[in-house]
Amino acid sequence: MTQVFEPAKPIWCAGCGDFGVQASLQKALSETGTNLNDVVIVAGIGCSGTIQNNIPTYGYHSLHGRTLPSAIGVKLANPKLTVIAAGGDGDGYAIGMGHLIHTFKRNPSILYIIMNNETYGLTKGQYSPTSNPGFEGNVENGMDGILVGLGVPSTTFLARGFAGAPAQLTRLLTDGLTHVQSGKGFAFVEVLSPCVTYNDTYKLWKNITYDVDSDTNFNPRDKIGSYTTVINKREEGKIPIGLIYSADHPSLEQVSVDDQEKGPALQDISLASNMDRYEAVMKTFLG
Amino acid sequence: MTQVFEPAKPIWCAGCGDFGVQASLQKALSETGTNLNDVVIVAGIGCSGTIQNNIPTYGYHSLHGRTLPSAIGVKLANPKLTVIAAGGDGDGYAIGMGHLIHTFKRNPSILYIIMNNETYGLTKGQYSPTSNPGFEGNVENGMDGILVGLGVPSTTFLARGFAGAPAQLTRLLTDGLTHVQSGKGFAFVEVLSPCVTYNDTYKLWKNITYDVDSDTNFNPRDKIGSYTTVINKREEGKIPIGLIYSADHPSLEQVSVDDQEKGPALQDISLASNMDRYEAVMKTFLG
Amino acid sequence: MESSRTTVDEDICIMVGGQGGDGSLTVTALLAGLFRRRGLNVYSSRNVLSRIKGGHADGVVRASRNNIKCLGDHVKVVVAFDEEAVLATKDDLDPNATIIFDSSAGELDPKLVDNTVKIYNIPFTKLILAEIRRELFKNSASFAVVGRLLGFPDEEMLQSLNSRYGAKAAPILENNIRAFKIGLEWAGKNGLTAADSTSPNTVDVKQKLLMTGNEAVSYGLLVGGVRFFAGYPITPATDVMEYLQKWFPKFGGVVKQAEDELSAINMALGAALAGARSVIATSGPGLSLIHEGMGQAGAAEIPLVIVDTQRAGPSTGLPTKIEQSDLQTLVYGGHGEFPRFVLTPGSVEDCFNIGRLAPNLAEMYQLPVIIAMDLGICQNTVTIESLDLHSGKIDRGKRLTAEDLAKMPVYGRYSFTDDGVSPYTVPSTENGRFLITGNEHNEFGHVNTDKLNRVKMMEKRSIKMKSALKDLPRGTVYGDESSKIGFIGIGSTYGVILEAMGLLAKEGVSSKYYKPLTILPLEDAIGSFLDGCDEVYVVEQNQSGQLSNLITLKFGRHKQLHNILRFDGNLFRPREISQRVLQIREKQSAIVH
Amino acid sequence: MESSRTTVDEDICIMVGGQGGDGSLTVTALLAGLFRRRGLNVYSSRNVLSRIKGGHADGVVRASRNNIKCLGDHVKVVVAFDEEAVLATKDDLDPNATIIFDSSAGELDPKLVDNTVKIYNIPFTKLILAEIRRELFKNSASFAVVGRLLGFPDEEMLQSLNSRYGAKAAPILENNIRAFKIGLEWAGKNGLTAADSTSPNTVDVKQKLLMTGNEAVSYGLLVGGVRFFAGYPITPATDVMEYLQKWFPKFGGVVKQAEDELSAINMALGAALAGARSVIATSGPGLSLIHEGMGQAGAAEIPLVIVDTQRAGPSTGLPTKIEQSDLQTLVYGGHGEFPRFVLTPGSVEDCFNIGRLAPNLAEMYQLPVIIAMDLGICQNTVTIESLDLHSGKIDRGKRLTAEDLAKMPVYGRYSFTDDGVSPYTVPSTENGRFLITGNEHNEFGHVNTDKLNRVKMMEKRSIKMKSALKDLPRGTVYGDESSKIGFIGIGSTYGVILEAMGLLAKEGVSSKYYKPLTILPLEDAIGSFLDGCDEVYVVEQNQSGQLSNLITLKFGRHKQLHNILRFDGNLFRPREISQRVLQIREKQSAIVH
Ligand SMILES: Cc1ncc(C[n+]2csc(CCOP(=O)(O)OP(=O)(O)O)c2C)c(N)n1
Ligand SMILES: Cc1ncc(C[n+]2csc(CCOP(=O)(O)OP(=O)(O)O)c2C)c(N)n1
Ligand code: SF4
Ligand code: SF4
Ligand SMILES: [Mg+2]
Ligand SMILES: [Mg+2]
Repeated sequence: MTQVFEPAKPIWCAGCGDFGVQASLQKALSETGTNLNDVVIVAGIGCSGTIQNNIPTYGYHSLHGRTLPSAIGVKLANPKLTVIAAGGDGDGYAIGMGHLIHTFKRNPSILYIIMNNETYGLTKGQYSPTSNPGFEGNVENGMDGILVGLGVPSTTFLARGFAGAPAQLTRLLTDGLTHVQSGKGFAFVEVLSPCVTYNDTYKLWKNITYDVDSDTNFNPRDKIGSYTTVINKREEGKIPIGLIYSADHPSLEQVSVDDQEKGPALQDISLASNMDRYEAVMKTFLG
Repeated sequence: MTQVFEPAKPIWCAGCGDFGVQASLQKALSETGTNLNDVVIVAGIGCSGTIQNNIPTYGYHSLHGRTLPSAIGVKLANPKLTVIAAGGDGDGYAIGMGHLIHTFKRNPSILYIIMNNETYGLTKGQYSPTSNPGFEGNVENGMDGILVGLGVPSTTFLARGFAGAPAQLTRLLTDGLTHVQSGKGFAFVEVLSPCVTYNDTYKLWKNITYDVDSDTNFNPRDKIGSYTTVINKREEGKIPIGLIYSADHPSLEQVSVDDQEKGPALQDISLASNMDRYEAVMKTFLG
Repeated sequence: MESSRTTVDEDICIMVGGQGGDGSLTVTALLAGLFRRRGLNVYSSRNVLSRIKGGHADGVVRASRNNIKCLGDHVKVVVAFDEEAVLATKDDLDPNATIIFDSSAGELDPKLVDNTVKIYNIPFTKLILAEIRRELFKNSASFAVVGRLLGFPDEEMLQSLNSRYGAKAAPILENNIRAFKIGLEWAGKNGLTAADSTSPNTVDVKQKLLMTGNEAVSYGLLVGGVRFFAGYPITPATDVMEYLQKWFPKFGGVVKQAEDELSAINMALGAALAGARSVIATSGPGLSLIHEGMGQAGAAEIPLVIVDTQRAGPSTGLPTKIEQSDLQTLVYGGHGEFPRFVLTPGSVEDCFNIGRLAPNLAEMYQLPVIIAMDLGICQNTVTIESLDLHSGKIDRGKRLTAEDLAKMPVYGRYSFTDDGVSPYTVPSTENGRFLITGNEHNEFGHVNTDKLNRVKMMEKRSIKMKSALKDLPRGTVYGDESSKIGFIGIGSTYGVILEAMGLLAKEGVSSKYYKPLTILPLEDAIGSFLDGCDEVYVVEQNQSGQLSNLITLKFGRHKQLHNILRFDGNLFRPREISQRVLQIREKQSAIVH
Repeated sequence: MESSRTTVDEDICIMVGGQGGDGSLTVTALLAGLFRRRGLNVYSSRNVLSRIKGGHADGVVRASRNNIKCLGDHVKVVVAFDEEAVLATKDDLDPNATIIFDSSAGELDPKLVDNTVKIYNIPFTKLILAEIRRELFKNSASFAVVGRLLGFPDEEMLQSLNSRYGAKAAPILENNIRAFKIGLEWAGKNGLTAADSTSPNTVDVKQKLLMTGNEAVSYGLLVGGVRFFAGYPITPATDVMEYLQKWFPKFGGVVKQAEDELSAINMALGAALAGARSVIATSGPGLSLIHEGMGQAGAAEIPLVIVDTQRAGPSTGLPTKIEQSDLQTLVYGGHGEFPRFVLTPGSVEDCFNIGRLAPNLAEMYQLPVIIAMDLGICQNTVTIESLDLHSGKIDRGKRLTAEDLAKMPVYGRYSFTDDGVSPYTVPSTENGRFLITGNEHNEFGHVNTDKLNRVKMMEKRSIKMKSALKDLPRGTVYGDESSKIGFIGIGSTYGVILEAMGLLAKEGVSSKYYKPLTILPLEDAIGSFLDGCDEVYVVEQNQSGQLSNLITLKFGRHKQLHNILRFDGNLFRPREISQRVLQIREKQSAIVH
């Protein structure tokens, strides 16, 4: 068998939450029986943005903040691929924020894993959009990716996991993969993934996470209920984890790709098989 | 008196909603008794982005989509200015979306008027982020700027006006101006401003707007209530107008500018008055 | 009055102008169609402001039995909806021109133009408002008058209106026809009688294609196998998005309007590495935003075609005006050093050919291929003969199938090769997994900072610029090859230079012209062309002589290189160029003698 | 064993290396402090990967009584926490070097290095784990050993530890001191006894400043009156943000960390037009993103200082490695044509001076002023004499007050003037209202497309490049002015070239060196320098010879211009340059004779 790249040893600091994310993702891939030759992981730039190097799938290290547009390009070119986007909170919530909202809006069947450590790890610990006021001189309120998702009408899957709760995380990623593999749209999974070097929040998060999955009164299909829970828990100083919202909406690839059998990447572009149609187009210029 | 630029004649098509926006804004400026020498209008690129040419204040025609960062720069440099950002739905919700969310998050005391015509007017009528599916080949669900604002925890003022309801619009803009002039933070006012040339929605909007201001059960200080109303009205095919949400949160300039009396633009930067402190800094390099 | 009737046998140029929204461009388009259907060559351009309604706007159409490729120097017929339109064209007016003036607000002051100019005062707006109530139909009335003046039979004009408005809502067609008839009536009143419909000009001629450069490049891209486009509206690039959007549904392609240019280029990079031939098109501000993505294509070796439809900068600049002022940023722009090709079509046929070739080049060499157009070539309409669809081929470069892989012991996405080009796979290929990255990397795509590897990777990428020389498009020499007077120019200066050379020839000055098609890597043929010239005129639509800078850096300073530059946002005119040359030559000879 | 003890009188270079997180850089910083306090000149650099922990990382510190400005050629002492660190410095090792090796995992294989190299095997990790449980304190143990080796009295070393960790939590200081004492003990075991604390080297000397280029440029900006900074973290520009953030609270300034570089540059534009001196700092990918904003500053005439801390590209590239490969994009990047200055500090003093001057230039000429640094000059630490704060001045250019305005009949933000610079106001100025725009505009800032106005505005903006000549920083000639052998180089090549010239002088080759400070508009003095040279060596940290291209375009091809290029991400070494020169000269003379 052809030797292809060997998965790398992670470059993360010992104890980094991203190890947990990688382990759960690999489990989820195997639980869903996904053929790794059909998977493309599109990663951002950041500590988190090196995860694709460690997993034997197709991997693309995109530009900082451009993880989602890159992943959308892959998905639209070949909707049969399992496309996973992965990056940090800086990558996704700062420079990538515009794309994130538009991805919620478009609802492409892509699993997006945002490893939130409330800091910029790779550039050495500056505050990020999710940082609390006071952290490294931050004066702004932290933002909440799930809440942002609830602010866009066509969102279909919003979950939050915690690197310190691996079983749930694996389940959420498995559900996310199932969501995208069945063409249901964008699966957004934020993972609380502590940066032990610049912002070690393991203990804090253990204490303040609130698991909606084990709240029997909680219904993730009730949008207003989800919003209410998120807002109220935030006010109590808690961070909800679990499957927070799910809904149905046509996926981007469904409404954009005319030939559902063969996306643009699989089209026969030989002159011979297209000549008739090319000639027909030329005729339109005869006026 | 020195002759400065003459306000221009608007370049808009006859009947364009933007005429109404301009008229209401001018009224609001006069109702708040604002000194026009203390006002900077930062406009985007688009039909809407020419409004500053027509009003005798300081005016800055920024880059497409960069209206808000530019306005934040102005405000942080000199918090005493009344800063008004104005642009289109393409400018604010497409290319400018990342900045919009971060502006909600930062809460600078800036009035932002987004003239939403659900199309890109100046580039001749392509679909925009607020367009309905089907419009000019759009396949995506339209988004809602107010809902986006409700997805960010530190939002303080969310309103929507309609160019076809000028009295209310003037009131909302006056309230927005008051909000920013009293340093309360970011006042977001989306105006439904029909593009008569590419997307004439006057009649439609007359029919489907729902005025929360005249709904005595509606409380704009109840976040979950606002969210519920917006979601439910959208499902009924209605667009809520009026003051949809208001709250308190420290403003960006308040938490960022150390010298509240004189922002960075007003500092005395002469060598003489700073020499002692410069020398103190130099000493830190002596180790 | 018959005296001022023109026949279509002449080389004739008509300008229709008024306020934006007056429908001037529709009249020129209708006329272009009529001329074309008679087998004439047509060149047509528009001049609008960056606003939707109001402000001066005009269209110009020129028709000739000659193979014209530019506007020429003189306007023979003017249809003016206001005085501003007359003033706008005053300088270019032929002394024997005819002006059809909308006299609703008063007759045209005859002193504004030479007294040899013939003026028809017809109150189009008033007439149409009175009869149809909506002013906008006045252009169809004016069309009737100018059509009669040009000698088109009424029937033929009516047919064009039918084919233009037939698909629209019935009242639109009806009102246009009503307006047209009002126009005919007033033409008659002014002595412009109907032409004979069996006029010799209506003989059956081979139909020509009427195309803009934007249409041609889009069509070339389609035929070149592009199946993914992402973009964000911007003048004058939006057309490309709109044409592909029209065609792709039949070809399994996808056009995605993105939220901005950053998203667009990254979507295209994603689609490209998934195996779809991908293109983006942008201009000015959008171009500046995609520099990072361009570098990513270069560093990560992702095939991508970028169409830059240059417009007048800097910044938001003059969005509806022509310029060729992005050349240096296309060549040098973006941090760090990475390979890329910059191609410069000059004719509409070039646009097609280069549009078709670029996706091959991108995949063969795995880098960004930039097609540098300019607003003139993008938007101006030209008649061309049929395009040869069969001469092209699809070459996907070193793309590996699962079968190819099965024979390979090792596959690394960035393996070192003599030509710098590594074999590549696309996702879903069994056992063809890759790591693609814009960080420096080793042969497998793992991030790597080793010094030796770094140097080898930089050299691998840059050597592609040499490997590709055999495949890059080459320019053409026009004119008198034995002459020692040479022109160099790209894009829409092409047609103007050719015509200027004709004017110079009339003055006894023979010249030649090299139209390069590849400015990065700059064609070696330019060097030989320079060597064969005693004097060289580099004609450019910019302020700093960007093309001439590229030439000088590579080939050294030519003993007599002159820049002929224009940067006021308007196309050169042939006489402007020929006169500049004559002036420069006169000055030189004054110095020499 | 005493034989291998070094005294600080020598020119000595020490490398401390291991895995990222081992604390190597702390040891070099401590040593730099010790040397500096003895009045020595210090130059120090670091070599890290783009990851937080793990992977090879090292720091190098060189100290000398001479005025060194680079790393030099040879490492005399190595502290290695693993074998990789030894291998990393192997090529630069002095034959009589000493290696202090962490032998926790086994002693160093002596065959790895020349047998003239002295090796101390000390199991730092083991010792520290056994005693303190947390490995990270091992660096303080190694500090004790290397300090003893270098002849620093224990007391002096202890003092540095105190001042470094004194402000931290008590256990941190305590553990470092415990580790240090363990180190001392093992130093003793290896025969390295404590030095005499009254050693002659400890005499009172004039304290020097120890600064990186990033510190110096930031400090210059502060003194230059900058009071607004917006940025987005990126290596190696982040420092600038962090220094200003530290200082601004005392000066009424604001630092805003933005959500991306697009936001940052536009915030800075907004603050600048509101009247605050504004700066952004970025690198690589961020630079590519700000091209649009740069053009806006040029077109709309907004004063803005941009610091580009060049790192190795293209794309994400090698984020922690040096390169000078943005020069051409700084000069030509961005669509359309607009004026800008590009300044290139070579020494830490230059960084301060240019940082202080740039805000003046930006306001005097109302355009983007770019300070082009490189990762070497940004991050490397150098001792310098005190900076003269009094020699600068604040010049706000043609800024109008309400009183000035009262005397003017008309105020247009873009009024035409001889030098292209219009008087300007800032908001809140009574009756000073402006319209500022990046669209083409008339004198009042109203959007305008008139041809003549367009040409005048383009010329107005470009003439500023000439008007500024009198105010732009000028370079310096170093070395033997009468020599016909010349060097040209910017940024961190400065110190290396100076030292290479010394090496050449020893070989009997005298030379001179021009260090330009302004590469756009390119200094005329470069032309005269070239004229005075028979051979010129342009030394650059890039692949394509970007500076040399700029020089060649402006001054024509020099008969003998040689590029000495390095693009593997590492700093030049002096001997590398001197040897390249000797080789080239040999080859040339082989040809000539
Ligand atoms: C355009 C651009 N700006 C800045 C950077 C520098 N940069 C690299 S990683 C990073 C942020 C990392 O933070 P995050 O995305 O949260 O990832 P983490 O390292 O925390 O996993 C930044 C700002 C870059 N690579 N590109
Ligand atoms: C970076 C960039 N991309 C694209 C454009 C072209 N452009 C000008 S205006 C505009 C959109 C206008 O739409 P909107 O913001 O909704 O304003 P409107 O004209 O509808 O008021 C676009 C895409 C530009 N100027 N800059
Ligand atoms: S710095 Fe933080 S985010 Fe990065 S690898 Fe280390 S622990 Fe993880
Ligand atoms: S095109 Fe539309 S948005 Fe623009 S001015 Fe006309 S009506 Fe208004
Ligand atoms: Mg992070
Ligand atoms: Mg709009």
